[in-house]
Amino acid sequence: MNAPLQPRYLQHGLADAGPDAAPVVIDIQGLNKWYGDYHALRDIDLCVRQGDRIVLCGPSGSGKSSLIRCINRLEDAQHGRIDVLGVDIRGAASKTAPVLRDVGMVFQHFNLFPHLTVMDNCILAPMSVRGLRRPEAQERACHFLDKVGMRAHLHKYPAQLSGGQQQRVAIARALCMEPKIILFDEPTAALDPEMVKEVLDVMVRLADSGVTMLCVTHEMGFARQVAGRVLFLDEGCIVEDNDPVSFFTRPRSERAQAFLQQILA
Amino acid sequence: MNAPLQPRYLQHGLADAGPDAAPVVIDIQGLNKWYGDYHALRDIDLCVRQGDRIVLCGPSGSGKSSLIRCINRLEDAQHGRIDVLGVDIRGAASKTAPVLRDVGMVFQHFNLFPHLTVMDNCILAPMSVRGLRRPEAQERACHFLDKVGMRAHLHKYPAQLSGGQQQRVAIARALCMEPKIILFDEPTAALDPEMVKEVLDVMVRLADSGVTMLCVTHEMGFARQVAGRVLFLDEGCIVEDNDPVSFFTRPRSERAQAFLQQILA
Amino acid sequence: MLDLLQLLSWGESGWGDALLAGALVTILLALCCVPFGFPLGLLVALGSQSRRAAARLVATVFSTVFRGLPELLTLFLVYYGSQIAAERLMRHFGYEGGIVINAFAAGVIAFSLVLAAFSSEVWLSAFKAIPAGQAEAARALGLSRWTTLWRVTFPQLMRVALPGLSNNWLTLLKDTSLVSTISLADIMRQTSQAVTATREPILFYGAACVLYLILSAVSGLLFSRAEGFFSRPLQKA
Amino acid sequence: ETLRVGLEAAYPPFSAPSAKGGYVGFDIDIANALCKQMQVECEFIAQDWDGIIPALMARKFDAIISSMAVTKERAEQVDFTGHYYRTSMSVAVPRDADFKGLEAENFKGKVVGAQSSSTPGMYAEDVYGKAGAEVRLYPTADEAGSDLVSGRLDALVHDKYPLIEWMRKRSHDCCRLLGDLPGTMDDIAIAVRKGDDALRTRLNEAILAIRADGSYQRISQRYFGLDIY
Amino acid sequence: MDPVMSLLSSFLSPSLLESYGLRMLAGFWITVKLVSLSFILGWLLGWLLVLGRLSGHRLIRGLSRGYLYFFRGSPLLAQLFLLYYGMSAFRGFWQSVDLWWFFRDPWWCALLAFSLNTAAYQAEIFRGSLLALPEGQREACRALSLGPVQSFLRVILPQSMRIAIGPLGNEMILLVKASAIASLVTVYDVMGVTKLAYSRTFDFEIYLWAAALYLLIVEILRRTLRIMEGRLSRHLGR
Ligand SMILES: Nc1ncnc2c1ncn2[C@@H]1O[C@H](COP(=O)(O)OP(=O)(O)OP(=O)(O)O)[C@@H](O)[C@H]1O
Ligand SMILES: Nc1ncnc2c1ncn2[C@@H]1O[C@H](COP(=O)(O)OP(=O)(O)OP(=O)(O)O)[C@@H](O)[C@H]1O
Ligand SMILES: [Mg+2]
Ligand SMILES: [Mg+2]
Repeated sequence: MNAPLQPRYLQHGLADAGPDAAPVVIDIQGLNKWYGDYHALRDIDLCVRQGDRIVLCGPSGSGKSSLIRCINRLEDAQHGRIDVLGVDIRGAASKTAPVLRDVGMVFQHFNLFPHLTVMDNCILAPMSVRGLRRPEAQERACHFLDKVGMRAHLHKYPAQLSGGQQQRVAIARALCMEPKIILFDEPTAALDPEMVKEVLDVMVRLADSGVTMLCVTHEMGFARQVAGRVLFLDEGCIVEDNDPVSFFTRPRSERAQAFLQQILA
Repeated sequence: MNAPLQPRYLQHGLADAGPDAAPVVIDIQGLNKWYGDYHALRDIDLCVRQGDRIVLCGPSGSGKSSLIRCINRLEDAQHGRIDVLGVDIRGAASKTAPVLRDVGMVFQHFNLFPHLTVMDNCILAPMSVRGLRRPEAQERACHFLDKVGMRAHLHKYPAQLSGGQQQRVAIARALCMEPKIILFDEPTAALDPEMVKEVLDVMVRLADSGVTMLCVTHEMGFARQVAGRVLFLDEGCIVEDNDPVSFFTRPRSERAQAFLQQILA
Repeated sequence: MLDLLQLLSWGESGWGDALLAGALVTILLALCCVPFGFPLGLLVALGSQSRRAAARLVATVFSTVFRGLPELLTLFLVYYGSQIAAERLMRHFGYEGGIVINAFAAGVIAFSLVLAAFSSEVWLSAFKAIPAGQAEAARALGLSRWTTLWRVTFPQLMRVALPGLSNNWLTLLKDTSLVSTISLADIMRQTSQAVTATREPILFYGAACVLYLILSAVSGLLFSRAEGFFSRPLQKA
Repeated sequence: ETLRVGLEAAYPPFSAPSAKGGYVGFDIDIANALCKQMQVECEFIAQDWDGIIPALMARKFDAIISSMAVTKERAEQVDFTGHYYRTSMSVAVPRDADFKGLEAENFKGKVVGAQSSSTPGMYAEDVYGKAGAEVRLYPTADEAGSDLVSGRLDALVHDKYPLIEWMRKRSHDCCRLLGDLPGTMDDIAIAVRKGDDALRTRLNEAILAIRADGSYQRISQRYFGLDIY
Repeated sequence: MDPVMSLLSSFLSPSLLESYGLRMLAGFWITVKLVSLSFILGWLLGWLLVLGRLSGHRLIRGLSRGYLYFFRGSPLLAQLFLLYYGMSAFRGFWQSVDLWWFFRDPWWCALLAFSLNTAAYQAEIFRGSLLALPEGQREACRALSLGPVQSFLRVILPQSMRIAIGPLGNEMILLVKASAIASLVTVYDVMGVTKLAYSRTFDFEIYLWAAALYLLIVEILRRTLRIMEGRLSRHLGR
């Protein structure tokens, strides 16, 4: 897609990379972020290819949310370069807007619009950003709401939903935009195991259709089944970047070993 | 503790019950709750003894949060009786207030006080409700914050914390009141597996010290390890009330079987 | 130009001291209303959220009446009304002769009532901005209603309410000019006196404007300080 | 003994505040002369025009000496002494305006200004307003005057003496007097509370006395160059 | 109608009603026109101002701050006075740019002054209501790539109006009462007419009439706003 990226990709040196590998969609170099004095992200380098399913894990407070929020430009990083779909998103809004349109996000706290019904939450952006007409948008919304099992709650307001239901609406809302890249911040935290499985199915299917996913999650089972690649963060650094099988069986870093030990114990 | 309760207890017929069993602390009979037309809780009967560790699980939207919110009188039930520590909590505020003071709660959405630091969040209630003096309250807060690994963040405001950190503060805040009964609504949803283990340890120790716990959770591993008793809710009914070993190996109800199958698969 | 400045100067031929005296009356009067008006407004706001129908009714009537009545009428009611009532009462006890209600006190009472009525709506709207979860958390912790109000709700309320309250305050500052009708010499009174005496309306109304602007600059500073204080915890980093 | 006198202090040259504090004007001088005659102290209390009668009734002061014209409505609320001067109204128009005369039909479609709550205001409304003029009422004659100058008004109705005074001081180059309005001679008198006959009688006697000893005429000459009684 | 009238006239003198009733109604209409028009204009300008006040551009921020400061800080009476009598000092200029018709007419001047004034107060109310909006809402808009206009109209406005509606009611009531100030420039509203009538009759009763009218307006306003508020709070329906 973008010639100069090729060498960078090779230098990144993933085992299965080849000249016909998928194009790079997210390219982060030397990212540093401070909250006041607190150094939340340290020298993050990350290269994500189209269709990747990446799971971010790590202890609480390690900077996972911060990282994906930087990719979406919800937080401004102080240092480093973030290219999304070939555009430096730290540039002028006029350039980044069309790119960010293709990046969806599911928030840790859902952030549904409380004054809109479930349906309206889902069709608002497709209609006004993608220019869909109401019937099309509604059809699409029904499709995704169905997938997350929320079809029956179309006309409820967020305040009338349980935690898990809200989370599912948030997922559906993000999917309705049909983004090329989708960032999940603990999308299954409020879900019961049954529902987790359904959502997981949705995500697998998404990934198969070429959508790139970055997913922060604490569900290791989820990570094992969905991830194509696992990133382990600790204290603002990516301490391990591995395929899931190796990550769970023989993690390279000591920190990840200790982390996994706790779970498997 | 309360003579007339004895027969009710026997009639409830738990296998290991005897005349010297712990006193009943929560006694729910025929509880029904509607949200508008929606019948959220149907004929709930539940008897909880001091020191019980009860896990509530079930699909999203099954009424778990509603149930524990009713116990805490955050929701008013339309029908039925809820006795907590021997007092009908549907009575006058003057009577129920001292009782409800002994019921702690950790919310699904944390509900920290955004204008107070972590420390102030934790000492507010002990000082003004329990009448502790500042140094005592601070000592206690440090103790519990230490246990959930948040000692280093004493002076931060909630907005400056990650999701998991907020959740841990919420747990510490509830513990600082040293309640006799504590209700958890998905206390580990935002936590990483490492942290889950720590919190779990805290909870086990709490239970050992005689605190009664009701915990809504989707973490089946957690349920397996902590619970003394598992309640499975579906569509507002308690469809299964079992000890964890039997629940996970040979659940009685079909609904629970289907549910567990999804996870174990 | 020079004689214009002379008109604003101190002493015999100038109106400077008169204007400043007027400013003092204005600011004292307005300041005296604050400790009554705002808390009373909060009380009314609490009343209109009360579960008791009677409390709600009283609060609604209070807010409608004192927002609806022209301030001048409220002032007259308090001033002349209380005077006539007091006189009737005294006559009843056989005392003949005039009683003079202190104009300043009457002004403070009347404007406190008005301030309370208007600020109650601001408080009320700020209450709506606080998520239900906060009150639930307070109840779950067993906090008393007073502690909940004072330690949990109020600090969060202030941030949202302050801009509206600053509106109330600035309105009050200027409404107090009505006290000239009960013969208190505030800024506006002194200004119009100066205008009639000198026939320099632009100059003196301009000067009055400047005085008001200075007053509101000072209060604006205080309000933005207060706003900073209450929103500090919510700022990221 | 003091006599508390209420006045508007916004009606030069009859009454206006002075920069020294206190008030100056024809009304004040007359009041002082009356007080001297009655051997009492005069205490002046300024009061907005709108609240001046209620203030009298609420005993803020005992008499209004503020160029108040005697009208039927006012007489229902207060008692008046005999007049202490009489005045008619005049009309001022821009210098270059072509008015044929004072008759109402000349004012059809014109914009006529006057001070509200004043007898000229009532006249403007009752006569010119009914004849099809647009009547605008201003809080004070000063504002009406400046609108006459700026061209928002075609004519200004006001009491004769203040109007002359205003034209002399301000804008004699812009405007001219169209003439006195016939049949508008008003009695200007002192108002006291209803039933306060003792004071009313004393004031009446005092007015006659200062006319008799010539002090009235001196004051009137000083302000207007003629006797306006 | 008749029994109502007779009831009223039993404690309100009919002669007063007869001679000033029509004028009171005309004044009432002026009040309604002035308040509603200036409120709407002020509403629009108020949002522009608050956007300016929160904008990233320093100059724009400074300008809107200055505007708010001036118009909230000085009395409406003075603003109207300066606008009306101040502008007439530049009559020649306004005539040359063909705007004299506007500044010549007291009604337009009053409308302009009222709109400018209420815009400043409304802007501050809007700012308060924006403060109440959780940060997550704005983040969600950005994550969904909603444009600024869409975010504002569909997400921010409906939620902030719910908070703003009470203080906006205040502002509207204040405007109703402040419309009396317009009589300074010969635009006579209810209160202006009342004062006029009072200065002729010295019958305090006329003020009671006006007060009743005001209370009526306020009560109608209050009820309408409650209904609107209910509509805006539907989503909280528990
Ligand atoms: N205010 C409300 N109005 C209408 N329906 C409501 C309201 N609150 C909850 N419900 C409905 O009641 C049901 C039970 O909600 P509850 O929050 O108890 O579920 P839950 O078991 O806690 O689910 P989760 O695991 O997703 O948190 C849900 O179907 C929800 O849609
Ligand atoms: N606004 C802020 N001000 C100061 N510190 C902050 C702020 N936001 C986050 N932090 C700190 O930055 C660190 C990383 O936060 P982040 O939200 O990225 O963690 P996380 O990995 O998502 O954790 P979790 O799994 O608990 O959600 C935390 O230690 C947190 O305390
Ligand atoms: Mg996070
Ligand atoms: Mg729940």
